[in-house]
Amino acid sequence: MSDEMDMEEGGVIKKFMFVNRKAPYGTIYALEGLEVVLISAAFEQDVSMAFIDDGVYELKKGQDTKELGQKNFSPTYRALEGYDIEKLYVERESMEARGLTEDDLLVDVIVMDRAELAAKLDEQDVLISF
Amino acid sequence: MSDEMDMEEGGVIKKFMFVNRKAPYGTIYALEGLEVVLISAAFEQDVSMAFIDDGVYELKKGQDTKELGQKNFSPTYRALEGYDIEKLYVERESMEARGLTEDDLLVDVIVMDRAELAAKLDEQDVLISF
Amino acid sequence: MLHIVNKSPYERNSLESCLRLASKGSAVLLIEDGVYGATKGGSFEGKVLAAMADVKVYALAPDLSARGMADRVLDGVSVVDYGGFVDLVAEHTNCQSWL
Amino acid sequence: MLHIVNKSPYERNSLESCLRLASKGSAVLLIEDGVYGATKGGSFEGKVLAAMADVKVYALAPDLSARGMADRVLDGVSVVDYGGFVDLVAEHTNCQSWL
Amino acid sequence: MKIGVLVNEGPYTHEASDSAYNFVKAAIEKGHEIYRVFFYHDGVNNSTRLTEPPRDDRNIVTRWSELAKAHNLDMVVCIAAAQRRGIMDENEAKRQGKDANNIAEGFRISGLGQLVEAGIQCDRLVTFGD
Amino acid sequence: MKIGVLVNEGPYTHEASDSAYNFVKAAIEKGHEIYRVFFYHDGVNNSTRLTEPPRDDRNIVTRWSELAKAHNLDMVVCIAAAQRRGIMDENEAKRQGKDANNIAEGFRISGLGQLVEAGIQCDRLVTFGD
Repeated sequence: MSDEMDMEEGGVIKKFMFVNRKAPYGTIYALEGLEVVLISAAFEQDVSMAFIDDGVYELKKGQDTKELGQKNFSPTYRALEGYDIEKLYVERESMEARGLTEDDLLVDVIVMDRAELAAKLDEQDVLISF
Repeated sequence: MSDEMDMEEGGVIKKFMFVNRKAPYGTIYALEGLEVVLISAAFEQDVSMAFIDDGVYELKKGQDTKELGQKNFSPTYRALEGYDIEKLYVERESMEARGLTEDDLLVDVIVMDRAELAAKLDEQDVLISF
Repeated sequence: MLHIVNKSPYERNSLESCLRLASKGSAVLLIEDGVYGATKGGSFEGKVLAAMADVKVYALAPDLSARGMADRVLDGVSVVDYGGFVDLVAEHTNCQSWL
Repeated sequence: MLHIVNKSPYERNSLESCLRLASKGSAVLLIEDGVYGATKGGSFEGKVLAAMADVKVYALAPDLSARGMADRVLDGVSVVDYGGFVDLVAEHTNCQSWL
Repeated sequence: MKIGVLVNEGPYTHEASDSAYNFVKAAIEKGHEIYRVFFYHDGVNNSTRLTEPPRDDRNIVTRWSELAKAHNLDMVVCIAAAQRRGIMDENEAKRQGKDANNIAEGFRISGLGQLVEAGIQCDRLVTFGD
Repeated sequence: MKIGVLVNEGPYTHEASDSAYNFVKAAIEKGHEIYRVFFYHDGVNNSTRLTEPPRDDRNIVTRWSELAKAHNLDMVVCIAAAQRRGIMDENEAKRQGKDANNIAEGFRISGLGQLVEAGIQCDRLVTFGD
């Protein structure tokens, strides 16, 4: 990946993609994954997130964890824009297999079919998967 | 399940089934599951094991963990007979979906189709799943 | 018998295996990520609807709400809280968690 | 790109998702319980064989041996050791683990 | 009714410990007796007093300790699983030559036999895991 | 080549830590530089010195410590993940008012930024998890 780096202000800018494939609350990966994404914003890299498989459930509107007793971290996805993390790619096939549409998601996303998303994965320098 | 208990020598004898659904080595569940099974032998209960889904891989002949650096615990399944644990039920559908036959297994088992095994599950007092 | 499934049917094979091995008249309780199996519109819906001819399906309310899925539960699925979970355990002579 | 899959295709959806999203010319390395995806005779075999028209499939030898599956690797799958794993990482510009 | 509970995963990473806690609380409220909560596999990691979760999140370990105190719960941590994962009480630490221990209040370390015994004594055994 | 490694699961329960260890050893033998091994999620549980596995099994924690010593590896444990799971060094224990610490030799606790920085600095980042 070192061949494809851009340089700016003397620093390296790499394409980081955080790949989310797990549903929220059943495991901690979605939450702790978000923590890495937020930290990455401080490094001025070219950051994107992909939501594949059950990862699309992370973005479902209307999450209410009061009865469960865990913290509802879904509002954080809406805060990502403030960190200049705006490239949220959702795989169309994953969304449709779960009966979800863009209207079900709590934040604006870029919906891509599998071929488009596959191309996006290919062009990354660093992929971190949760 | 208290309705169905047998009594013998003043003690309770319950039907315990240990349900194995995980492949060996990728996770510790098969190994630590076996540890419970061995301990259970000391309690003189009516113990059986079921191998369903990737659990059937636990019984595959020819396991060799030298290069991997983990302990090969597959000989333990052969030692179960010495603990009077002889009811090892394997689901035929799980075995066949993985391209395995009884000849591939390192110990004698009772192969059952899904309906027979479902009936066996139903008659247990205690089911512990790994 | 009570079967408990805690994984999404889109991620793992546990609900499928449970339905394959649940006898007629059994109860299946979906908890944690398992509750996605009780929801409408996904590609697993047909399998659950077909299974409901033979087994009674329950889903845990706090897990549905946490995931924003409380309003899209399949018709015929009974939604229970933790107290209902306890009652299901008590009512059935044995239970199996499909881990 | 190198895709790494560590779960059995019979238990989880990760190999299926990987194959769906791997571009033509990618490499797919099967490790840990993922090596079952590289073996003959199972119901997933057809999907892997079909995928091998577009991607190159590798499987990790120590994980195959541990599971007693070293002698039933699909034709066309390349078996590598940990050194080969390192080489695959080095040869491809990026890698993704399908956890 | 006499109920036993088996917890197979650690705190935070999987929902298992949350589900078990909520189940145990509800069972007590319904008037059932919780005969024992047994922690196996990574479940032993619920018993370390060294956790310090974020202030806006639940404290899973102390929540178990408090529930045990309030209702005189028997919370047993499997010794073999605990040794593999670094859970020690004062006695075990001494016996193993360790310079520290980390077990939290309300948990006791004991053998796997306590799980089988719970299966025998209880009317129901409910497992929570991955 | 400069390689970073991310370990997301604890010792014994998942093979991730074994795979990462074997990969790191092979990479060093091939002449690559391991820039950093970062432990996240349950991966932080690899760093407790309180484990005491059976004598006939590998000791995952000390194996990492020894590899780090022999090759001057930078092994970083995520502080936020460590706090959730009860991994403490002397400083952290003092800061949090804990009466014990459990970190093993060769590991240091630091922030998530160290993971992102490894992604920037390394030619490759390889993730091992569940």
